[in-house]
Amino acid sequence: MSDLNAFRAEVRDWMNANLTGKFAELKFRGGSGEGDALPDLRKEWEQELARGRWTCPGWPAEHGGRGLSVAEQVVFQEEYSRAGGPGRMGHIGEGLMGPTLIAFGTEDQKKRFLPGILNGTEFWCQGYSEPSAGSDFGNIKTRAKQDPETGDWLVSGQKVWTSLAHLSDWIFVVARCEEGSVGRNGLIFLLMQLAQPGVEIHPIKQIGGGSEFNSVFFDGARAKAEDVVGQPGDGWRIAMALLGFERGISTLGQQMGFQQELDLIVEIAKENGADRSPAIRQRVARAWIGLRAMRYLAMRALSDEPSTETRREGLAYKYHWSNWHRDLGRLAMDVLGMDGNVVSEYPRRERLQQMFLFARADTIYGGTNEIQLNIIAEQGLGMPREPRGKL
Amino acid sequence: MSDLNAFRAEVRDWMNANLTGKFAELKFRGGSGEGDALPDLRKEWEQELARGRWTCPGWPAEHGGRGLSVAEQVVFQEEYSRAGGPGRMGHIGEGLMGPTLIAFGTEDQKKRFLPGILNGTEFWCQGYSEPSAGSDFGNIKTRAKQDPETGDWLVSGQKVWTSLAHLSDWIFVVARCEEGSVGRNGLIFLLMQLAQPGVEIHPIKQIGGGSEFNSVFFDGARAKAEDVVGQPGDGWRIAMALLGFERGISTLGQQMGFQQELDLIVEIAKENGADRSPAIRQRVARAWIGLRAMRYLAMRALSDEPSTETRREGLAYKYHWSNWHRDLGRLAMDVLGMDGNVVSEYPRRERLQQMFLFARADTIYGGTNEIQLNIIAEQGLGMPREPRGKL
Amino acid sequence: MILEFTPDQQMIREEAERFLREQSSSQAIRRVVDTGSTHDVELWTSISRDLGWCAMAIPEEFGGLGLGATEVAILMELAGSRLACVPFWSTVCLAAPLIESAGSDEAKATYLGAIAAGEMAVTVAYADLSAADPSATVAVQAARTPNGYRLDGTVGQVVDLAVADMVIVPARLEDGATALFALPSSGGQVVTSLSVIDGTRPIASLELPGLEVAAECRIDSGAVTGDQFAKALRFANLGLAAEQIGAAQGAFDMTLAYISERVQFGRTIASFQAIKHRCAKLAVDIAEARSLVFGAAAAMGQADAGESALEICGARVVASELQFLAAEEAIQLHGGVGFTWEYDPHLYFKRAQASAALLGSCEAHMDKIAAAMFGDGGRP
Amino acid sequence: MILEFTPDQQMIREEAERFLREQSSSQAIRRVVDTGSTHDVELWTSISRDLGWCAMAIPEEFGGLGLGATEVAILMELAGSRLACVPFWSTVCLAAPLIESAGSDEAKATYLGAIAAGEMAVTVAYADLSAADPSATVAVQAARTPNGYRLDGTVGQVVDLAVADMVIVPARLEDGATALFALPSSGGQVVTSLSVIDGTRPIASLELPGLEVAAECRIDSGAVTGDQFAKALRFANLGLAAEQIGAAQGAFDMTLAYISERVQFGRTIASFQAIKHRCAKLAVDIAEARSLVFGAAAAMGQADAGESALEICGARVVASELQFLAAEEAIQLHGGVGFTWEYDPHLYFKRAQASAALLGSCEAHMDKIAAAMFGDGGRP
Repeated sequence: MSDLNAFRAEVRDWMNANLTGKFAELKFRGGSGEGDALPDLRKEWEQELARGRWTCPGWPAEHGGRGLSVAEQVVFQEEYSRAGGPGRMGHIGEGLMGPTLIAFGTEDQKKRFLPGILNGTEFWCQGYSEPSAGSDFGNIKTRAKQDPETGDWLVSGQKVWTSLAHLSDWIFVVARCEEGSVGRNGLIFLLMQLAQPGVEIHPIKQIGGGSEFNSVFFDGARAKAEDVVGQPGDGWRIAMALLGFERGISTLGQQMGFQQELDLIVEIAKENGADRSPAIRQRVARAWIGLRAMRYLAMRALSDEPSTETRREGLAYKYHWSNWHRDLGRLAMDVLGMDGNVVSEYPRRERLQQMFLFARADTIYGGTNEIQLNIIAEQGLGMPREPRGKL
Repeated sequence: MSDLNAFRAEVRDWMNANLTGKFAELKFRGGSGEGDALPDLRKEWEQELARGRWTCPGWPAEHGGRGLSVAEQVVFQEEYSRAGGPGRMGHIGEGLMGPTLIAFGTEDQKKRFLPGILNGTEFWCQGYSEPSAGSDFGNIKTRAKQDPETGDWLVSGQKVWTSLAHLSDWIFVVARCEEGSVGRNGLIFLLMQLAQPGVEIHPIKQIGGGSEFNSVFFDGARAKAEDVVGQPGDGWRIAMALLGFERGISTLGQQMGFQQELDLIVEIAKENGADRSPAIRQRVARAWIGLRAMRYLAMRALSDEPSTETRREGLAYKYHWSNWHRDLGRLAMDVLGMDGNVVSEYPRRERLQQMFLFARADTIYGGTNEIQLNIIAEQGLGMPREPRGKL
Repeated sequence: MILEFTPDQQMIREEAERFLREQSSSQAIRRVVDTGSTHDVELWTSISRDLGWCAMAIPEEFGGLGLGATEVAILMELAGSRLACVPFWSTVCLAAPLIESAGSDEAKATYLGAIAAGEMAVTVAYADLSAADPSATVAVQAARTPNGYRLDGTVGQVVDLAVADMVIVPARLEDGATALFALPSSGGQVVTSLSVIDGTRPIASLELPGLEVAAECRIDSGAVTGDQFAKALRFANLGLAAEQIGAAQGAFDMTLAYISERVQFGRTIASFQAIKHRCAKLAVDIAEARSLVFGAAAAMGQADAGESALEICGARVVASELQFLAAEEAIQLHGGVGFTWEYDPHLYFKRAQASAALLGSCEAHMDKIAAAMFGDGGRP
Repeated sequence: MILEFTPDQQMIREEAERFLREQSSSQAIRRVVDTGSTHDVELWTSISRDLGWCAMAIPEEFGGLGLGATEVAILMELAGSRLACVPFWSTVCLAAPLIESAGSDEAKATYLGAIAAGEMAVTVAYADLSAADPSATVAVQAARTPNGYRLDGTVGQVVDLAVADMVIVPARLEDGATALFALPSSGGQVVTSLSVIDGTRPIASLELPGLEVAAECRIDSGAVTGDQFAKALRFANLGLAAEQIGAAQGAFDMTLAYISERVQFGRTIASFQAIKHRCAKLAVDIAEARSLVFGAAAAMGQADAGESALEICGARVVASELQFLAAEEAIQLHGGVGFTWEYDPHLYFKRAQASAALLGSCEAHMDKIAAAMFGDGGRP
């Protein structure tokens, strides 16, 4: 425990010492709904983090990480968020791409890609969803065709809901490499440079006005022969494994942000008199309860040897936090009352307004509510699977 | 309007003059959850109603009714309930069997059965549900086999959830008369005397301790050849038409009862201090809103030429009232607090406790919530039908 | 006893629906929202001048059609369903009833006539339009001058102010009485348009820095009573509730259409039972809310004012909750595209939150109902 | 940081589960409920004497095992899941913590020892067990007599009173201080069993019509403080919350089993997506509530008392709501048989309503949390 406290102090001190000067502007910025805010400065910040060896701290030491324990990683996330550390531009590389390469990549791939992630100089994005395969991952239509001369793969199709594609250097793409294959078979997992002919990125304007997501169009774009992860045809397995690397540690940092939002709501309610409303008070209390439960839920899910029960509970986590956060957005606006509708430069209000709007995406991206409930029912409770239709 | 007012006064006067003496004991009794209370006296009361020509007032005059308009029938229901008129033993005969015979019965059937209903001397119950066909009406397994000598039908099988079978004289039964038929085909609609060999009635003890419902077992019980309504094989059509005769007029009387329950809750909250709780106050207000909406919803549904919209709204009625009432039960108990758990002879408390328990059945009998939502989605909104399984 | 539209009402409804479907399309709304305009000029001209909708509930003696709350609720519902960007609610439900209830005979003749003729959009600068009783506080002070009055004060948010041809300002006189002043848009007041999340209804602030106005600007019949405000506000609430259920229906229709087409896992989304049940529950809520709105509209003239006021409170509660839920489900059931700017759910969603904040929260309306039921004047 | 059961805790859990599955069957519950008995005598003997469950959280110096809140919560959860008809909660969560917190050294040695040894069921006669703070009012007056005290007063509802070997009565002394009196079941008090809807937990009224008791009956260490009551009540609330989530899980398991078997329209009920989603939502609620209960249990010793108290308030809120919802869904998803006496859902349902009424409503608990968050001591 005391070691953890010392570590906590180390993180806090570093953040206090470094999130200053030109970086002070980044405090509490770049969160959900404004993931595209201040991109250049946030990339610089990633390099600052790298200098402090705070990128990829959970990676094994032999790959350049600190090999932190789960508990230490949680502490890092909490202190990072508490200090107002900005939304991480390097999140996909650090949390998803890196661990996947460490597990499945070739030595050459590790050597070429891990340093850029560690140094905060190369940024990754994710090419999974497609227009006709929103929640239906087996329905991927993007095709990869091997160029018989070079062995490279030529990719055509469209990916959608790609976070920060316009600010990234590389994308990993799941595509269909075997003609006529369906569902989980015949997929390939490719690493592709974005700055090349045949790739077009169209930002998607969101409910709150920002454009964090993009459509990425491929028209004969090229992935090098040596940039396949795993074997052609093995893409499903790699893609699923990648998603599994999200162990939910970052959620404890996310919860710090939620706590700050809730504190802000309480503060504003005290100022504008909304705290005199018994209904608002009960909703604020309920939000606190939900957040506290979320914390313990996450802590139970981090167990190294989860029981059937904690595994089942773990499936509930995404549904719980996303709906909690969505409701928090409404509470914030109800506390603001008519003022909530007015856009102003008043930063506390603006943060809550953006949260209200963008939290609507929380229950959709990364598996909609409906998909989550299917998963909980089928995998968690063992209820019958939903039949696939034949339209 | 003034005619309606005069009529209202007439009903009120009659109720005040007649729900007295030995009948005074019946006030507010025999409602849902205690449909089996005081049966003998309630049968006498039916005959008293008949003497006042208040049984079957909506039937055409040529069949012994008063031919009241919809508006007049609503007034009658309202005043009957307001005066505390007891749960009607003759409801099934008056509301369902009679109209069905008037529409589809032979002259002989009308002559034999309508007078007993009108006079309050013969009581009917309903044999639709079966153990393996709770909400799945097409899955009826009770069989009727024609006796080649007499032309009578010999019935075997089991009906369940038959209200007041143990207090009734006759039952109408939907049975399968064509061997090998499935679904809606091959059904027959039969009228059967309950007091005969081969019929056994087993009361079902309910959540609140009463036994309003029964299982009825048939083992070669006999329906006379002349007691088929419609043609053999035509049972589905008759059965559906019968359900259609419930025009929802009685619901406005039912709402009077709901209002009395809500009034009781308000009264008790004022006495025990629950009215100081903001949450209770909000819930009481919400109950009032729901009841007021229910009233207008019913009044819109009574339109003679319903539009697509009011037809769609009409489908919502059962779901709305039953869930409203179920919630009212919980509100009543929350207002009672710990006292709600204690069974006492205190009649106001007991009424609310019984309501709390029996209202659990409201969202199940007469089409569960789930069936109602399917109907609203499919018939009201035109959404795709739920596929039938093949287990 | 039976509650149904008359053939005339049915006809008004069908024609208005057809008209709005064509004229207040998604493109039309976006022309207003994406450019930050105050309203759809063409649509407003059609509604007010050509179709005479503003004349509907104005008494015949002032050039109106003398119809009632039901007809206005019908139009408000349809305007809501298309998020029509016009100052219809403020003119017909907020301002006209106040003039009718508290205006002098001259004011009625002049302004109700102009409204009925479709010549004027009017709004009211209540001090706090988010309050259950916006007339309870007054933000503007009126001091008598030799030629009229001097008005002093600021109102933070006035709906449709930037598009209105005239604003009615409740102001406190030195003797504590409340008067109404009618200021034309050229009257010298300072109007500052605010940037709002719900771009379908413009809001502006109003500053009256010691504005001198002529005595004729005062339009009340001599100090406005609480009852006069209350009567006008009942109408405003009813109209808003009707608009809200309309917006809910609009969002729902859009959603039903989308999920009937969109295929996932080889099936339309509409074929999933969990989705069907959620839609069915929304249909139940719509049935409940619409019944209450039109029931309250029908009873408005007949029932006693207290009872009617409570019904309208109830209508606001169910309408506000329904509108939010319908918009929330619209986003959710549209999936990924549901939170994009390109698709329409966000327009309905933003409108839902903004509308719920007007004229009293659900809690405030339920407090009023509870106070009446418990007969104790409010939370003890 | 990571919250998981230790291997010992896991073992306690598995063994208790196995034991209760066999010993607290539906038949066993019905033997109590249908005959109006106070408890399952055999089960209580096994639990208290053979298995030593009552010793779990009693300090080792008094003959207990010196384990903590987590172990008790584990057992309460399981007891709840089988609706075990035993005075376990009253003895271990209501009475023992009060003795430990406020009892004299002698009382602790005597009574905690007896409880740990499984020799005694004990309950507490709080004046109003439905209050968020049941110690705030005291229904019994204690007057000093030459040989001890005279107790006067009535407590309307005391849980497990008719089965307890001893009842602890908080009473007000003439000087305003609160004392605790321990009365053996043969002590002369009038105990009247009440007929209750939830037949799984007996309730009786307690009358003390000027009962003379010896000085030794007083067991507090000299006037009980609010903090001592509060500490004991935190434990009672935590135990109750654990029992409630257990009962929710029990109702849910029963329901899942039923709908996996029951066929309608040629499919199991469990195959309908709307049903699946409702079950999944219940699973989310269970995950949330269980995490909070066991998180609060783990934090109980460590976090500061105020923070811990709020977490326990929160646990009661989610547990009460969850228990009711799970029982409500059990009835609904059982369909027609769901509201019969023969099937078990009604037992869980009645227990849910009765448990929610103990030790503070959800609203009261949320009020406490809000007061702390707003730092204003409660609703202004």
